[in-house]
Order: sequence, then C-alpha cells, then structure tokens
Amino acid sequence: MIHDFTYLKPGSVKEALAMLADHVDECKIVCGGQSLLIPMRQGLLVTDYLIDIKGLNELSYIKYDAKEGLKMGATTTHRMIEKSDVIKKHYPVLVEMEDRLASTQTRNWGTIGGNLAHGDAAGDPAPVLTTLNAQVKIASAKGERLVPLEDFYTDIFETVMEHDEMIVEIQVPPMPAKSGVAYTKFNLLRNDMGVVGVAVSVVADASGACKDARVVLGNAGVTPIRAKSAEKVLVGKKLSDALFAQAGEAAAADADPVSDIHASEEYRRHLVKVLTKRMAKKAWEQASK
Amino acid sequence: MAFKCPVCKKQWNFSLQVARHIFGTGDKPHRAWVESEGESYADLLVQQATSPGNASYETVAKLVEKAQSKL
Amino acid sequence: MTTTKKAQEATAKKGQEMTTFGLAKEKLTVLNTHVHNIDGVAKVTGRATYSFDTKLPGMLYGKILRSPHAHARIKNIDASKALALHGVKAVVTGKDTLGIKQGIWRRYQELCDEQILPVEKVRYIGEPVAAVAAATEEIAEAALDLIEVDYEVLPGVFEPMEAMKKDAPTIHEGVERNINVTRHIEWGDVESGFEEADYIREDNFFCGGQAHMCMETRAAVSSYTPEGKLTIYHSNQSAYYMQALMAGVLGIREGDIRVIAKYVGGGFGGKFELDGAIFCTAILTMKLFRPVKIVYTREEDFIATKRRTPMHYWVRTGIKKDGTFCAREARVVSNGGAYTGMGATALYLTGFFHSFPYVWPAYRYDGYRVYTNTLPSTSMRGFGAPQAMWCSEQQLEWMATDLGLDPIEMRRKNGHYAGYEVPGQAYIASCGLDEALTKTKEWIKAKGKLPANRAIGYSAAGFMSGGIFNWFDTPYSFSSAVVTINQDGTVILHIGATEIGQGSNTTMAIIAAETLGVKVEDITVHSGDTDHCPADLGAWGSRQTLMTGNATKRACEDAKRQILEFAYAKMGLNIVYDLDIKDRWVHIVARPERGMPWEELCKIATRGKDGQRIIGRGFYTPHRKGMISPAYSYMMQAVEVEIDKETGHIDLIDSLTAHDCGTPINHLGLIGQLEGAFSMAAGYGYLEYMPYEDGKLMNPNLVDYKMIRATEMPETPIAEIDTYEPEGPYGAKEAGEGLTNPTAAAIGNAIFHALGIQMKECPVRPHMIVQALKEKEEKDKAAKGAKKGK
Amino acid sequence: MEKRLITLIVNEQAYEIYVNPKTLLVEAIRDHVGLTGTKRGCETVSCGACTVLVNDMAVKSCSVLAVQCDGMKITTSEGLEVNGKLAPIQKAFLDNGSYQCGFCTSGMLMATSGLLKENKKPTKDQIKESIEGNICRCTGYNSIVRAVEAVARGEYKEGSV
Repeated sequence: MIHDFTYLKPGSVKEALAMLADHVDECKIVCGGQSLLIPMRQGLLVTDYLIDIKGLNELSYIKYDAKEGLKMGATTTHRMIEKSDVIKKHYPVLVEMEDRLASTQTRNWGTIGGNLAHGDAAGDPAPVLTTLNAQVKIASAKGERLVPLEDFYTDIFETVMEHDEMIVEIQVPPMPAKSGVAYTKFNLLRNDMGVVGVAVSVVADASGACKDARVVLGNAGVTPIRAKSAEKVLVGKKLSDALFAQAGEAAAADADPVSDIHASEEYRRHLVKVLTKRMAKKAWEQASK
Repeated sequence: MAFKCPVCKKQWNFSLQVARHIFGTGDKPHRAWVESEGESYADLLVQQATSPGNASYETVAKLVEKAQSKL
Repeated sequence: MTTTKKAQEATAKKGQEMTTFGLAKEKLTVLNTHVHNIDGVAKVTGRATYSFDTKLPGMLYGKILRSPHAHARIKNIDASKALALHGVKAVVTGKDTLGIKQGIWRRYQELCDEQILPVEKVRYIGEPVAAVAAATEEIAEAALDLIEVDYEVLPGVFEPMEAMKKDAPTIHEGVERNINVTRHIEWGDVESGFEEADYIREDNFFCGGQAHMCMETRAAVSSYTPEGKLTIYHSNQSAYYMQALMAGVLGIREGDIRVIAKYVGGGFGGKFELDGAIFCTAILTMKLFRPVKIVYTREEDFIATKRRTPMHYWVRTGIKKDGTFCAREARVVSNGGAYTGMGATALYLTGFFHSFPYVWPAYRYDGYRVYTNTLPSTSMRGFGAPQAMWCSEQQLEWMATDLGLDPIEMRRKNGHYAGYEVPGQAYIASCGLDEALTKTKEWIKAKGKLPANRAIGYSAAGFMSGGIFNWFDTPYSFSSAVVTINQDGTVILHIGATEIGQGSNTTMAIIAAETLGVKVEDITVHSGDTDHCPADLGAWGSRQTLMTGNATKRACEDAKRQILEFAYAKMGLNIVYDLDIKDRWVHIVARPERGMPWEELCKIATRGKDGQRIIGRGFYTPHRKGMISPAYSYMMQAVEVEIDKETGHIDLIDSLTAHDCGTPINHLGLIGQLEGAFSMAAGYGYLEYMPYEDGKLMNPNLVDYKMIRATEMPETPIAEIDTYEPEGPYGAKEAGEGLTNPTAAAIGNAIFHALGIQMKECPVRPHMIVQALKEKEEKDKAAKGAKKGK
Repeated sequence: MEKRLITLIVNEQAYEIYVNPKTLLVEAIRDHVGLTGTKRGCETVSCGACTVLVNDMAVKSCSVLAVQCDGMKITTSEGLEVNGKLAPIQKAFLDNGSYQCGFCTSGMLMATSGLLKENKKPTKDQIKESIEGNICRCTGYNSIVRAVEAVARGEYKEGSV
C-alpha cells in the first residue's frame, strides 16, 4: 500500500524548484515514476509531498549541434530517445541501449531524468552516458550546476544532488573523430535488467593507436564503476584481441559486484571480463573504420 | 519355494519381493511386524531411500525367511 | 507457413472421414474444424469477469496474516488492537474453525494433513495464521500489523535428505523421519535384467521446483446468507472439489454450498486444492453474513500456494550393445514441503512416466516423499513427468552416444506400440510414438548443418488422459453431462468440467454439435457452477477431453436417440433405414436428400413429448482401465539451441513439436495448448527456479522469477499425429499437458550435443554451463597429459 | 488525505472522479470508472496485464498515478469494439486463438494496439518486442504474434465483425 502524500503539480520548472525549496526534506519528485512507484507501493519509500514534473514539457526536448553536442531535457522519455533520428545518427549506441531498456510501455512513460536520478546501479543509461563523457545539469531555486555523470553517483541509490535539487538536462559532447562506443548487458530475458552491463568508448589517433578509452561497468558495484585499470591496458596501444582480453581481465579486477540469487560475485566478474573484451573490440572496430 | 507375508499372508516366489511388498504397503500392521522383529522400520526406509542397493530390503527379506516356519 | 495455416489445410485435406470401431464410415462435419473459443468474444472485449473482478453489494475486503517463521508453535494470537481499528469487521484464526485437517486424499485420512488456518503450529513461511475482514483492502492490510502473534519458534528443516536424519525436527507429529509417503512400482526381474545388459550407467539428477504462476492470482468472494446458503466465486480448476472440500472443513452439506468458477485465469495444477482465499473468505462471511473478497498479491501467490515438486533422482539403466533395453531402476526422494497436497500422486506418476514411452522388460521404482518446512509441493502441468523425462531422456541420450547408436532409432527400437501392456499398470490402445520419431528425424535432416555452438536436442514422452484412482472417494461418476434440446433447435449443455482457459467448453460444444448434427453456434455451454452443473472431478491430469468428452457425447447420443424416434414416426420410414443428423439436416443415411430440418423435428418432438424438453444424460467413469489412465498420448519435442560458450547464455532458436493426441477435436485449442506447454516447459528447463534460504523463497516476484517472454520464444511448428483412441470421444485423448514433459530434457540434450557437457540439474542456469565447460576442459587436458605421459 | 477531482476520458467518454492522489491509474479504471477488462497480475510493473493506451501510447496503468493522467485520453480493451463491431486486432486474436484463460488478453490487445498505432507494418521482431513487457502463461505468445502479423498484412478491415 502506498502511504498518503500531498500531490503537487508545478506548471513550470521555476515553480517546481520553489516547491522543492519549500519542502526540501519531506518531498520526492516523480516524473515517469516507473522506478519510484514500486518501492512506494511496497511501503519502502514514504514521502509527505510528491512533486509531479511529468507535465513539464519545457524539459522534454532533444537538441543537437555539432559544436555543443547533444542536450536532452530531464522529462524526455526513453521512447523519444529511442526514436530520435538525430541521436540515431550521432549516438547510435544510445538507441541500441534504449532498445533493450525494459518494456515498450515503460519506455513510453519513463524519462531519462528519472532514470538517472533514481540511481539504480543496474540502470542502462548511466554507464553508456558516462563513457560518452556526459554531464547532468542540476538546478535548485538557488541556481544551476553541471556535474560530470562520472561523479554523479555516491552510493547505491545515492547521488550528489541536494534535496532541493533536480536534474533538468543531460549534456553529451560531440563524438570525437575516429571514436567508437559500445554497450551491452548480460541477462536471461532480452529486455531484463542487466546482471552486469559494460560500456566502452575508445578514440583512435592518427597513427591508429588508442588515444583515449573509457570502460564503465553497470551493476558491478553499488554505482556505475569506471574500470580504470582496463582503460590503462587500452590507452596508447595499437589494440589487438590479446589486449581486449587483457582489458577484460583488468575490468574483472576493477569490478566490485555482489552475490545474489541471479549470479555469484565470481560469475559476475567472469561476465564483466567477457563483456568488456567484446565491447572493447566492438568499439575499436567502429573507431578504426 | 513360495514366501508368505507374515502379516497379510500374500505369497511371492522370492523373499525379497515380500520385503518390497512390506515397504510398499507400509501400513501400521506391516510396520509393527518389522518393529516386532527388532528392526526400526523408519531407519530401514531411510537407508533404502538414501543409499544405492537393496540393503534394507535384504534385511527384511531375511526376517521374512526366518518367519516362514512360524506361518 | 504459420502453424494455423498448415493445420487448416491439414483439416481440409482430411476430408473429415474416419472409422469408428471399424463400423460404417461416419461423416464428421464439426470436429477439428477452425472454431473460435465460444468464450472468445467475451475475452477479447474485456467483458469476461473473473473471481478477481467479482464485486457483490456490501462486500468486505479480506487480508491474510502469514507466518514469518518456517516452523513455529502458535502460543497465542491477540487481535484486540486490530479489531479496535476503525473499519475492521472481524479477525479469524484457527480457533474460529473446526480445525479439520483436510486434503484431497479423502480415502486416506492420514494424508489429509493441512489446516488452512492452523491451530497448533505453522510449518512454512507464508502459511496463513489469521484473516481480517474490513471495509477496504487498505484497512485490512493495516489491521494485519496490529495482530500480535506469540510464536515459539522451532528448528526448521528444508532439505529432504536432512529431514530424514534421526535428529531432524518432526514436522508432523507421529510421522517418523518426516517420510510423508512412499511409492513403489516393479515389474520383471530387475536383477537378471541388469545381468543381461552390456552397458550399465548410473546417474544422480536434481529437478527444482516451479511456480504455477497463473496470471490470475488466487481469488475468492464468499457470501453466506441467513438461509444457510454459502455462495463462493473462486478461481479454481474443479468447482466440485472445492464444494466438497469446503463442505468437509465447514461441517455443512455440499448442497448448501455453491461454487462458481466461470472464468478462471489459469490453473496448471495449482488450483484444485483449498487455498487461503476460499477458506478464509468463507469463515469470515459465515461470521459476518456479508460478502468477503480476498485476492492474493503476486508475492502471496508465490510463497503461499504450492509448487512443482523438487526431486532428487537416482537412475540406473542397463542396455545391450545393440540398444535393446534390459532393465532400469530409479529412486526418487522428493521435497514434499509442509503438506501432502497432490504430492503423493506426483510421486507415483513420476515413477510411472519415468518408464515412458519405452518397453522395459524389468523396471523398479521406489519413491519417497519427505516433509520439509518449505512451500508444499504438489501437482503441476506434467504431474511429476517433466522431472522423470529430464533424467530418463538425457541418460538414454548419453548412453546411446557412448554406444555409438542413433538415439532416435534406439528410442524407436524400444518404444511403446498400440497393444502393449505396461505390466500391471496400463494398456496402450493407441500410440503415435513411431511417427513422432520419424517426423523429428525428417525435421533434423532438413535443418542440415548448424552453425557453431548450435545443436538440436530432442526428447520423447507420453502422458495420461485423466486419472483412474478415486482417492477423492466421490460417489459421483467422474464426469457427467446433461444436454437439453429447445423447441427451436438450440441446445443447452450443462457440464461439471471447469474451463480454465484450455478451451474445454469449446471442445465440449464441438463434441455436442458433432454428435447431435448441429452447429457449434447452436450450443450454449454452462460449466463450473455446482448449483447448475452435474458433478465432474474437474480440469486436471488432462482428463476433461476424454472423460467429460465421453459424458458429453453420451448425453448427446441419448438426446439424439429420443429425438430421432419422432423422425422415424414423422417420416414413416422402414425401420431398416438409418437416420442421421448433420448440419441441422435430419436425413436417411442412404438417401441424404430425403429428410427434414432439425428445428422442425425439435418442435415435433417437444409437442410429441407432451411439451417436455428433450433431455439427454451422459456419464463416464473409467472401469478396468489399469492403474493410471484410460488412454495415453505420445510426443517428441525437438529444440534447436544456441549457447554462448563464454557466458553460458542459452537461446532457443527453433523447435518441432510432434504430438499424438488421438483425433484432434478443437483445432485452435490444440495448437494453443501445445505452444503454451512449450513455453512453460522450456522455462522449466533453463529459466524458472525457486531458490530458498532457511525456508524463505528468495524470488517471490516477477522481477526476480524469470519466465519465457515473447522475445525468448522460438518458432513452434507442430506436426499433428492423428491416431484413433478407442476409449476417447471420437478417438481423442490428451493434448497440452503432456508436452510439458519432454521439453526441458530436449534442451538438456541440445546442450549436450552442442558442448559435450552433461547437465544433471534442472533448470540449467548459465553459470552452470560455464562451470561444466571449465571442468570438461580440465578433464580433457588431464587426459591429453596422460596420453603424452605414455 | 485531500482527494482531487480529475477527468479521465476513458474510451471516448469523460469520467469526473475524486481520487486520492496515490490512486493508481489501474485502480481508477477498475474501481472508480468500473471497467474491469484491465487486469492486474503483479505489484512490480512486470506482467503487463494492466496495459492501456494513454494518449494512444501503451502504458502499464499500475505504474502511473491517476492524477498524472488528468484530462488525458485512455483506451482500454472495452474501447476497441465499436457498436458490436470488433476491431481488427480483436478479430485477429479470435481467429488465431491468441488467448486462452484470457487474463492477460486485455493487456496484450492494448500493447499490440499501441504498436499498430505507431507502426502499421511492424516486423515480427517489433511485434515480439511490443509485448515483451507482457506475460502470458497460456499461449506461448506465438499465436499473439501471428494475430498482429495478420492485421499488419491487412487481412482485417476496420470495423469488421
């Protein structure tokens, strides 16, 4: 049973931020609510005020320009991203990721802002966006700030956001030349939560060596993890299957997964190893095209 | 020769078959007879369930053979 | 080409000609034609109302307080705080009941061991302890937190091997070593059988539990009125069982209870025993004289209903070099959970079907069902046979491979055939196994060479068409039907069968229309209402097509005979002429053009009977049909599987279902049942598992309990194999449940052929494949090393 | 708790209802509007039995607050048929036996209707993906996929019976 709450429906971002400021500690924000309503129904999450920003169309947009890159409003639905031509053109990995994110119904109603703010370690967008060097724009009545997604998560379901702040925009820089990104997750059902997920981005230099690499693991720790030692394996080298495999080993060591009924810690590490190897290869093939 | 069940007097060609019948029936009179012969019915059953081979059945078969003369 | 199209053409091709009992050819006009489910429109327009949707005036909402302990004595229950809560109308506990230990085994009282609201102690986590009725569901739920239960927590035991140990806690007083029931089957001389064998192999297997996961969770609305009548809307598989069992536990007459199960959201073997919803709503309404509704949450449905029986299998098999079967010995220890349920039958049937579908000169089975402090295990689609096939069909595949034999031909060589008698157990009157093997072989051949990490696995199986035992001890016939002919030619059919989605109402309408010679749209079927329908044991063990089908056919033949008497009189025929009715046309068989319309005859007959409507009655109870069932279906399941060697991920690529269901009656229903069985059975093979920790189910929700979804489902072409089953209506027998049996084993065999690893635990989960491959590599390395050493 | 007056336009009829803000859309449809074709099979947004169209988009009505849908257009399985004329998808479900117990059927109908609204000629994979959020324990899904394929092939005319 959901506990009673007072429902607030702001007409604008400004109004929403004011409401947030008024009720700082005793309020929650709902947008698509695809994640939020489940713990509320289980009685695990109780709040006095619920601020519904689903209706804030001013935050529902996808913009792209070659210099600035991609800007997505917080209330942009997963489905909009999945179906966006401009994203398909410049960040196909985001479309692939969305295509395997939960069900059509959930993507129709759920939003990118809500997903990132919820902070489930098994979420799909965070690892991918982190490899893309994405930043989130956070706003409160006091003002706005930009936080790299990489620094956004502090603990399980915990972010750097103060209780009077909310995500208003996600910013993704343009893809560098000769770069590639790949993401996949391991699960038993095609669109199920990942037992683990791995996103890899690489950039090749003129000489055909790997100039930059980012390896981010989903559900292999309490937050998305950057597998820095795996990145070290890749950066500065002409990549080969041997190195991809080595990167996999390194990522498995970087991972800090739990054991649960779906997979033991050992098996999760094994999966991280295999998926990192595969995604590094896939990303590199794109980059060296 | 034929072997009779000491309890219900049903008849088989092998004492082992009588033993299997006793476990197969497993009702109070049959249990009681096994106990009266100084064996624990439950112990024999569990042994039979958890270890390969026919040890328990053979134990009871021997009891059946012993009992034949008295029938 | 889609399955439907294929079958439609097949239907047309067949030309509806068949022989009954070797007598004159009978023309069939309705059977196995493309008929919609008669309740289809109600279902696709959202009009069908389930117990879940039922609302009665002044209805209260109930909730059940459940035990947090796996094993505990109930010392005291204080509900005063809950009763003080505004809106709470009543709280009941075991003390408010007659405390009758009930069960479906009414002929064997010692197996009736379950109090739905226990008085003394709880035996599994989730067992009902008290029930609340309140103005709203929310208040009822709030009240649960206010009920204070004083437990004396007892040590629990969760694994059968542990539960049989000397020092294990006693779960049911007086049950030594927690052994609930044992079952034994034996024929032939097993010892000398093994002596003749060239190759003997022993394996240990484990098969896990599985949740029925009916889309409609357990739901009941009970209403007791001052007239002393209790009406219950309940989601179940057998309205009559519920009526009879409730009469027993409430101490009132069956006839004073009306159970209605019009639309039921699935059953799969889990809904023909009493559950907390029906029992608690009844107790509450009899106290309050107001309707009470209880709907289980999905979590309650997982932790507090019942499940497929987990089994430890030990199998020893002996065969000759040429593949001839010599002897088999199998031993099963099953985790019975806290109560018997239908588990005793599952224990017998798993042993019986473990011999299927083969001729074993010598066979021995010993089954032991052990109580534990876990969710009770019971019947589930396949009734113990899926576990049996998982072990049998894999071991046989391994043995054939070891001996370098063609596994399909080995199966054929030893397969059942029409006329075979399973010694002392069953008589096989019809058997399509041989053709199923051929169809499978052709399909595999057509597939040609497969990509790496892909392989086809297959498994044979057989199943029953309804059980013969009357352990329920009912004085009624197993199935009954009453057919009423109206003066305008419309027909009303009353059957006690329960329509749970399998399409039995439609099947019976088809049988009635065929027999009377009218159209399906002329028939109105009433079922699943104990006030208006004759008793029938219900929808389980694949019994309705054969048993209710026979009752329906006989009822219609009875009515037809009565009505044709008037046709003879009216048409002034020489009595040597045979009359028949087809497509609403009453005619001379030899001169079809000579006749009269059905509607006209119905009017005449009704007048001729002094205004009485023509009523036909039919009954069926199997007699002298062996120990198990009157008829057996046969099937082969082939599955093409792709495995990711690195991750262990399993993908179902394609499949072939070859199924012998006798004469198909309800064509759409048949395809639906076979495809549905595949999805449930494949899920059992690689997805659906129920992990317990100290008696607590760890995945009691649909996020963590995985089952096949549309994207995991492969193509499921069906090769229909039509045989003629003399005991079945128009030669029909089981279809739909049996196919749950072979599929998991087929997946296991596919994994074996793809990777050369032998999976002995079901379901196969990815990490097991990774582990098995690792072990295999190490073994192979060691072997190589040894060679080098030489 | 202060109730709110909201308007749901369900199957082209406006319903003004007072709801507690925590009321889920599925509860509003079943208990307040009184249409019980829309079912519930879980508490975890997993089974899809509660799928309806919100502004022509398939949504799980157990994962949405009724107040969030104030003034929106809701379509349930009861709204597919017009004056006794079944919608193509309903007819296709009948012909293909795409239902058995029928409990998931409303959700399946609405999920596939949502697909067909945005894509008249979906591929088999797109059809499967459109219902992967819906569980059916009876049919094994393939008959449902066949039904949608038949509609996509144009085998059914709008408003055919």
